[in-house]
Amino acid sequence: MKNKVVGIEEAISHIKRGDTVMFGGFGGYGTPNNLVQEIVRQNIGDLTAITEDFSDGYKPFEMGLTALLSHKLVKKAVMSFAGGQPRVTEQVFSGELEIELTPQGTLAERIRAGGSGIGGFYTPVGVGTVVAEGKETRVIDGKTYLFEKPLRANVSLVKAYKADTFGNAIFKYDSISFNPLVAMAGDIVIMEVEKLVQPGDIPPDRVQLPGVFIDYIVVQEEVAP
Amino acid sequence: MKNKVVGIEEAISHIKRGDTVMFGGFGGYGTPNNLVQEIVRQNIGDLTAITEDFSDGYKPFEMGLTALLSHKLVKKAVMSFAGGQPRVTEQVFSGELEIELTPQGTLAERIRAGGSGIGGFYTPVGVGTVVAEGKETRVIDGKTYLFEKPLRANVSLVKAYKADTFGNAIFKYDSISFNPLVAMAGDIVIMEVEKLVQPGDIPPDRVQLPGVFIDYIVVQEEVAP
Amino acid sequence: MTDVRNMIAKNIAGMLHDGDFVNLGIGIPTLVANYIPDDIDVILHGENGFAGQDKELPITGIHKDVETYKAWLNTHGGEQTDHLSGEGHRDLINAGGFYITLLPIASCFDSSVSFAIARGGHLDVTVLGGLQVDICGNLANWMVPGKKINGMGGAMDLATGAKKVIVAMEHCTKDGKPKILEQCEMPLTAIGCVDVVVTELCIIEIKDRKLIVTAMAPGITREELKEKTGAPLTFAETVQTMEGV
Amino acid sequence: MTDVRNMIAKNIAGMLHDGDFVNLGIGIPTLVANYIPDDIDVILHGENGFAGQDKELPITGIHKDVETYKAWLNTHGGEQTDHLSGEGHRDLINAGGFYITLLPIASCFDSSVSFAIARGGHLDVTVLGGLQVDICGNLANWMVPGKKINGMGGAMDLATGAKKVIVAMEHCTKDGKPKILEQCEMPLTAIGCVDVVVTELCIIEIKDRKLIVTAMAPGITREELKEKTGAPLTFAETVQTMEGV
Repeated sequence: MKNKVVGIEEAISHIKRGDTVMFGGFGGYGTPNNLVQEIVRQNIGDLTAITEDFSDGYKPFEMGLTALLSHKLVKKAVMSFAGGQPRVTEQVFSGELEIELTPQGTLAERIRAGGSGIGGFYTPVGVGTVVAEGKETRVIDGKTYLFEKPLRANVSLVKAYKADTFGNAIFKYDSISFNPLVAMAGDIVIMEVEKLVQPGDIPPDRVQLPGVFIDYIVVQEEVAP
Repeated sequence: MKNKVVGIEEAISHIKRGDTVMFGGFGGYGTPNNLVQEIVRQNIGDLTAITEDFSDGYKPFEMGLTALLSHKLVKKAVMSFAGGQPRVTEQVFSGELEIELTPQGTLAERIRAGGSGIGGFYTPVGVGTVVAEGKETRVIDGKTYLFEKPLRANVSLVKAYKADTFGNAIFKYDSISFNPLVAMAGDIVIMEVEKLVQPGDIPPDRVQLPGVFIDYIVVQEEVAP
Repeated sequence: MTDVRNMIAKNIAGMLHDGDFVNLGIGIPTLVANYIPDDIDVILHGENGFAGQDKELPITGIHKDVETYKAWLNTHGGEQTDHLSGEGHRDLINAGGFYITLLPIASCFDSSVSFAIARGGHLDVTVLGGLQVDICGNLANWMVPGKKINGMGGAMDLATGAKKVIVAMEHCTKDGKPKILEQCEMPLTAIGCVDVVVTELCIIEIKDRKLIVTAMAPGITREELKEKTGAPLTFAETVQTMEGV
Repeated sequence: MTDVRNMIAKNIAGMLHDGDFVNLGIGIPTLVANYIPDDIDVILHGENGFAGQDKELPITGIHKDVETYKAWLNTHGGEQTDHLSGEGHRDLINAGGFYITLLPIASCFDSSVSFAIARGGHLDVTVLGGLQVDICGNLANWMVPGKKINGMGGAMDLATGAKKVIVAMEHCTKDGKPKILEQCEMPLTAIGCVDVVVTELCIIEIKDRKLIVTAMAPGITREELKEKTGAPLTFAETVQTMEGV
């Protein structure tokens, strides 16, 4: 079987200028931070980013996806939370960045739908708010819902704590967040892991993200903020 | 905090005649078989059952949910697979049992929607088949989908391998099947477990079914077919 | 000011019941955790993926520069510390981004399960901050037009899905304008979602387009309350006195 | 008869590629696993919740009575045996209800993930049995009207969602009627889903409402094939010879 474990440079070379890229993690935690740094190094721009957030811009260094904004590599973002990220505000106001704000649970559900062959779904979240603008609403059994569509990406980037060489992965605590969903919704899926183990080391019923979703594995023991 | 661990008789007494009851498991495996036996013992009838199947009727004894049919406790079933279960065929042909056949993945998704506050979703599965009869179809981005609605139950019955007294549970191998989904979609949720442990014995990131969904726990070390 | 926020938090904590599954938003809601009575157990939900927070950890100074932070990350990951440890773990934060510990009954889950919990009615209570609330129970709490872009995060899901929504906010804006109105003017978070508003002046239940005052802070008069509120008030038959800090 | 079924299975196994993620339906499709070439790895999906089946275990006699079965269950659960053991484990079956072993690369998951895999295009190939197939690529394989009630199980999800659908079936019914038709008469499993049909007589690719014969069994003539098929056939430029058992 094809060896999935590759170097970070090769892995990220699968992202093309103009691609839609989806990121796991929340607030920079459980985020594939080393993969993000490599996008910056390879200077791959014009990206559409699907992400919960761009992480915390108040810290005195660039955490999570912040670097993608500093290097102006993102033209559009489908995202949920920008609070505390001054670069989002700056670039939206200057017209450099287009954003589509999506409630966090709706974002999770849209990504899951994209990976699951679901054509769309009805959620009560956002009814009567700006989120509903331009969207179909529908009353089902007396309750009003909003129609939301699936999200997919050319490339999905995820981060796990430990994985075997086939990509079966586990997460520490709540760093799991969007990672298993994002891993289902990309045409190409690249996973950053801290610890690589051999098949059999993670029992089948302990796996939190099945390796069948993973195309490339990058081992990065060092944690990048 | 309320003690969730109760006797089987008390647990099942929460099911009322005429209730909709949802069952975890697949083919009698990962099925709350002891809870099913107790429904029979308490003779709670007129039930609507939501279940993948009624298990294998070819075996020389009653496995899984078969006993519910033998005792004519089910008036309607929303189910996916009846192959090999002669009692389903008998009772449908005699008019004693009404069934709504649902593709297995659609069943899983409908239960998940019911537990997740989703009002309905579009699936490509069933388009152009008898499953589509009476249902809305819709073309989304050039592909045809079918509208499917969520499922919920008055009482959900699930089976786990091991759980702590709060209900945080893990499963052996593929006995997980419908169990975590079913546990999210019932007004009252009763879990049968083989091994009861103390809080802290299952690490938080090892939990496959969070205890927050569970109302009652019944410990049954003996396995019932 | 701190006293005002703590007083609001304490009064909300008094509304919780043993076994409640509760999400506390950022700001005043976070403080509610400090006032949960000793004789009840409340399970705290974090929308980033856990149930059963114990404490927020007072870890400071690790973000002062990238070397300090990396050094901390590399000694607080993997199996080096755990969820019970007061040392913190780099993969265990709450939705506010604070390192936390978890209770023994805790579980972690992915974002689709976490929002199935929020949207699916599994939370008994969510406590959210508020910019404006109106007589229909509409809530605005995520966006001030023209100001920096925040995004709604999980607020819309939580406000829409929880069995009971309690809004924790100061009664008026910093420049003295009422935040409780006939109709919200700021972008909404969710419609008809608010059950109770707790401010430093009163507790208001919202029902059938009525604002029913059920408790008032000591020393506040009904006239004063009416003046500071942008919509008509109804007073419950018995108006309780709010707890002080 | 056995030879016919094995021959179909062997020819399908020859179409698989290294690393393919594959679901094998019940019946002839199950036999495909026996013919996967040694030099490729194929990951077998079970819709009840796993990826990476190794073997179906020949465990017999445990269902003869309830005591025997219970005794077996009580010695083959929990931590008593594992997924690599040829002894079997009571919580590890495939979708056909057979006890199995798993490969070291295996994973287990719940039904929502398993059908996200099936529906979401994550399977490279699904091999399904067939009652009828037509020139539009429609498949009927789950229901014979008036006969016992089967239910579709996972067949509709698998037929709809897999990247490639291969139908494994005998060319004609037991009483000699064609199963490959202009239009299916039996209730459909999915529309336009079939890419390839493999019978004991030929391999047919379905494209743009054409049945293109790409291979034929040794000794079969084109005339014979046309007679046994209920729709017009097109022959590929080079028609290969099917492998025997």
